[in-house]
Amino acid sequence: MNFEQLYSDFIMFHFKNNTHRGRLEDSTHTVEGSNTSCGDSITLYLTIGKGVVNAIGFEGEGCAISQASAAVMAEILEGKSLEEAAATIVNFEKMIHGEEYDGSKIGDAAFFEGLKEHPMRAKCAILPWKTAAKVLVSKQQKKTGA
Amino acid sequence: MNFEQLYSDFIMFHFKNNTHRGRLEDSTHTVEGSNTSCGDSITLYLTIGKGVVNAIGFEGEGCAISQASAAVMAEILEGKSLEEAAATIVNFEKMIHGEEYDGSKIGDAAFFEGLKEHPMRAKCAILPWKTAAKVLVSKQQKKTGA
Amino acid sequence: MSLKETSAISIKEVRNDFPVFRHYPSLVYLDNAATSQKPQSVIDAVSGFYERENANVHRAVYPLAEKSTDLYESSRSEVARFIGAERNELVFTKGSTESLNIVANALATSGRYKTFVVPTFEHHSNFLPWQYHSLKNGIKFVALPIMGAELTVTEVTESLKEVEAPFVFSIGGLINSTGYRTPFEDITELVHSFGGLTVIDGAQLVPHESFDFKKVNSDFLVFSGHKMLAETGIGCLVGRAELLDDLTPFVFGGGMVDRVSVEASSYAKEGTSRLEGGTQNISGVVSLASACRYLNKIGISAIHEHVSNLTETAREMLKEIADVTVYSPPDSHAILLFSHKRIHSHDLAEFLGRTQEVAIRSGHHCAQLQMKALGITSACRASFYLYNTVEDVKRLIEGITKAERWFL
Amino acid sequence: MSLKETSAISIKEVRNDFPVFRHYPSLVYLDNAATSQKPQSVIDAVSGFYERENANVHRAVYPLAEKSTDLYESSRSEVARFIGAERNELVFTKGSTESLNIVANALATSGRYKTFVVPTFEHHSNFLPWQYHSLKNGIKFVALPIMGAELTVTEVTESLKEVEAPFVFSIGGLINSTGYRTPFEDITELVHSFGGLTVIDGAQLVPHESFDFKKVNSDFLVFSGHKMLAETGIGCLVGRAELLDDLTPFVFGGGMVDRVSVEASSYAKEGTSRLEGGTQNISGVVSLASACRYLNKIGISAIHEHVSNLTETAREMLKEIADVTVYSPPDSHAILLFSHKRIHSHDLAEFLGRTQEVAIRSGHHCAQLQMKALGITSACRASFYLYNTVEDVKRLIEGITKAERWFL
Ligand SMILES: Cc1ncc(COP(=O)(O)O)c(C=O)c1O
Ligand SMILES: Cc1ncc(COP(=O)(O)O)c(C=O)c1O
Repeated sequence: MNFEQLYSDFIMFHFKNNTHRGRLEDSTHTVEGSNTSCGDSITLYLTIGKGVVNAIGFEGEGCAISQASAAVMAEILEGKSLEEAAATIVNFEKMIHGEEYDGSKIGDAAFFEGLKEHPMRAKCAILPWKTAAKVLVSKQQKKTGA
Repeated sequence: MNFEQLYSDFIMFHFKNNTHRGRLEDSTHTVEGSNTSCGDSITLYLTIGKGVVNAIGFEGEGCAISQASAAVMAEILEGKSLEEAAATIVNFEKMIHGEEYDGSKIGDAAFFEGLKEHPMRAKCAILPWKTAAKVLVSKQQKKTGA
Repeated sequence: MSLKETSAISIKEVRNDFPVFRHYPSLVYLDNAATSQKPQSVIDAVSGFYERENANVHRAVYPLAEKSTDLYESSRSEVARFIGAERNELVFTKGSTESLNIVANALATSGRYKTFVVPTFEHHSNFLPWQYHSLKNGIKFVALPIMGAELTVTEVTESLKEVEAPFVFSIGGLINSTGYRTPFEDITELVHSFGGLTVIDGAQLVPHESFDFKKVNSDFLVFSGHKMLAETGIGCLVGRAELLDDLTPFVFGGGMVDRVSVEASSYAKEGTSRLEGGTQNISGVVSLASACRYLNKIGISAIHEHVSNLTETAREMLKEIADVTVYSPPDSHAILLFSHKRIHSHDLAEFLGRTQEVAIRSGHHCAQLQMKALGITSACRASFYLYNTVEDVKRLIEGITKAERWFL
Repeated sequence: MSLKETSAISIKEVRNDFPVFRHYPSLVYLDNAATSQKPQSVIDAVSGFYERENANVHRAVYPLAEKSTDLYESSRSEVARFIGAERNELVFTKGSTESLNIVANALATSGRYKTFVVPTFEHHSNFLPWQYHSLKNGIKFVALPIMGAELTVTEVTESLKEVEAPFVFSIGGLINSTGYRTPFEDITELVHSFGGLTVIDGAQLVPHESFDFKKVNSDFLVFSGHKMLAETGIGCLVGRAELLDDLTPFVFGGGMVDRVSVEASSYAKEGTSRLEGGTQNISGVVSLASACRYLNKIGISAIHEHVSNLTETAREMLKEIADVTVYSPPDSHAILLFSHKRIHSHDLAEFLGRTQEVAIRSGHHCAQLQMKALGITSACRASFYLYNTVEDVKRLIEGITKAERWFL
């Protein structure tokens, strides 16, 4: 994979676009995650109500891939039911780990699939999702694939 | 060094000759030594009186080199004053370790000099001497070279 | 005297693969239990790594580092496959000795085990770590006595009845001094039925016998690369993932930490990271995967058959020398421990090595207690591997005969 | 801008000695602090060993084993000479990390020291072993806080006044994240005057600066082969003989024991044997001696001058990029830690690596606490060695400029 494939237009668009960046004042959940092997850290703000993920915002330090991944994740999860959100996260994690996954469940996040060949950078992409999983995915869902 | 140099006629003569082998009934000192890296062990019987090493006998398991070395040592040390004996031992040890030594002090034991190039077998040759040193050489003598 | 010719492998081709025999065409190398020679493909894998793929692994994103990380991790998968384990069950170490120290230290400090049990025929590397760490941590240490060189499942059963559980039982698969093939599969089952864990010391076994970690169902396995055609300085600790991920680290440093703080630091969760602190022997890892490929190409069972034939041939011929005593059990594999009644083992080894170009080992073979159990302090050991020939065996026997003429 | 041309070494000849640049003629390798590339002579020493000299060391008497033992021990003498120590003061290990764990474990369990002191800018390998073993053994652990990236003798003096003696002070010679050259000579003197022992982590220093163990008068020194042109999996622990011979073993197994008994075993008296349990990385040892010969041939002080010129050139050029911040102290050697205000360090390293063939490292450089002291979580690091050129520096700078265009 060359640089342009890794830093695709899709990723650079979401990195530069600055959507979903920032704290949500009315968030119901705040959760932190970090990737100690590279130093990246992220804080997610989630507004959850009536079984639905209403809004997601994020703050933190990270490379273009992790920032884009956070923005895309927020975009995809917003408006989803808790169950749909969990299924999306579980499938994204499977995709990044090179396991079989349900492509219909993850939408545009499929653009990150190539990273499964790059374990160092896959860690960057997965950080926001792993962090969201702390709130949205139960142990049971992790096992069954939601 | 080839095999014939290592197992010289001198060494084989003393190995096969079986002199000084066996326990001394009237010994004043009995001392044991072993070389755990190869399994050899030796027991020395010394008869010491009036500041003179009167007789030495040995028992034990060991290769031709260690057995010959024991026989030669006994031969050389018998009749020597304690001081002369200590000086002989210290010089033999120096020779085997490749250090400078006083050749006039060790007599026929100089035939073992070639072993200094063979650390594994030097251990065999030195075992009887190290064992005798426990009785005959003081710490002080070791330091000053007797 | 029946000389079984061995046809399991094409010996000429195999010997061509090992440059040492090009340099010393008449070398008879019978010290394989100490370390093996290396095929050209392994040597080339090492040079190739340093010429084209060398970078530190895991922590960098440029292509050369990605190449070396890929190579490192794909080697882990290959080596794991070679012994029937999963990639997350295999930790790279310096060798069997380090592996055994890692696991003995971790199990001793876990506070979970009451007793460590080790048979007394073990190599010092599978004895001292258990002895040291049990004494240090107030764990009972049981050195199972042996009669001669063998240990039956019945004897082990009797001993285990006295042992306080939970316990750890560490046993060699193939004993390095005598070539005794232990019944480690049955013992593993037995130990589990008594509520114990097993550690298999595969240093001699893995080079000679196809091993299936899952099937054997042992808890841990260790082995060394250098005895199976790979570089020195590389070995493995294999453990069932749930056990491995639970071991206390042995070496603290770069790569095994999660978060460092002045008060207390936390360590990586997976055993494969947590137990690999500091820069690893990357070329060693590459060489081990390459060695596994070579062994697979020749075929481990073909090697086993070939070595078995050589061992039997040598055993029969040794027995015909009146003054020779063979200490190895009747069905020992790859290894023959023997001595001559009238020539000390060092003298015999020296004569064979220097005048006959026959390399065997003499001494206690890092098994002082096994020697003691046999009533000796040292002996000669001839050990065979895939590149040895019936001609090598004949040269050994002839050499002993010549030594008799020289020494006696 | 003044571009100091470096003439200390004949760069063209040097580059010809390193096959990696034949395979990747346009590679700019600036990750030398992680691991160095290897010259042909070292690679050949390793292949040559496996083709012609391979046997296990110390315990056999046939000529091939004698050859390998000679090689092993003469390598010990050569490497010891390289850092001004005696051969009985140098123990071979897997690397700096293992060396530091050996000495931390032994000093912690000796019961002789009240406090372990380590500055917080240290590599994790020179932090975690001290932290772990002090906590485990009820020894006080002092992580010396730092302002920025430097530590003055005055600051250390103040801190030591509060430290309970006897203590152990472990400090890097050249800090791996920033290239800060510590005043370890003065600190050694100071520590001794306070009744402490010093350990110098020479992992980054020894490849770059001629080191005289006797003159520095430090108690221990550690370093790694792979950062100074040798194989991975080999390093050294150097200690004053009377201290070394007193260290508790870390790895128990073959070769380090004196007498084994069921009740309790006794270990070899010399540190060089007692601390080298199990089969050692013999080819690694051979490669390290070969690397020392190569470094001597080029000349360590010539290398120092060359690398110093490159570092200064790079520093000046980096400073001219408005958005770049350099964290290394003004006189850092061989290493520059920097970041770009608007391009994350991973993105920059990835861009340089994949599009410019410029290999630098990004991340926390196994120095989380140093990052914290600098108020960052990650940064880029360029590190230089003998084969780098002014052209390499220019390519780095151009690469950053291109990255700015791409990312911003
Ligand atoms: C200063 C310093 N100390 C210790 C180490 C650890 O060395 P190794 O990984 O070779 O064990 C390193 C390597 O990165 C280092 O730079
Ligand atoms: C049965 C057995 N266990 C353990 C070891 C130790 O292996 P290493 O020296 O490679 O660490 C050996 C090597 O001689 C052995 O034969």
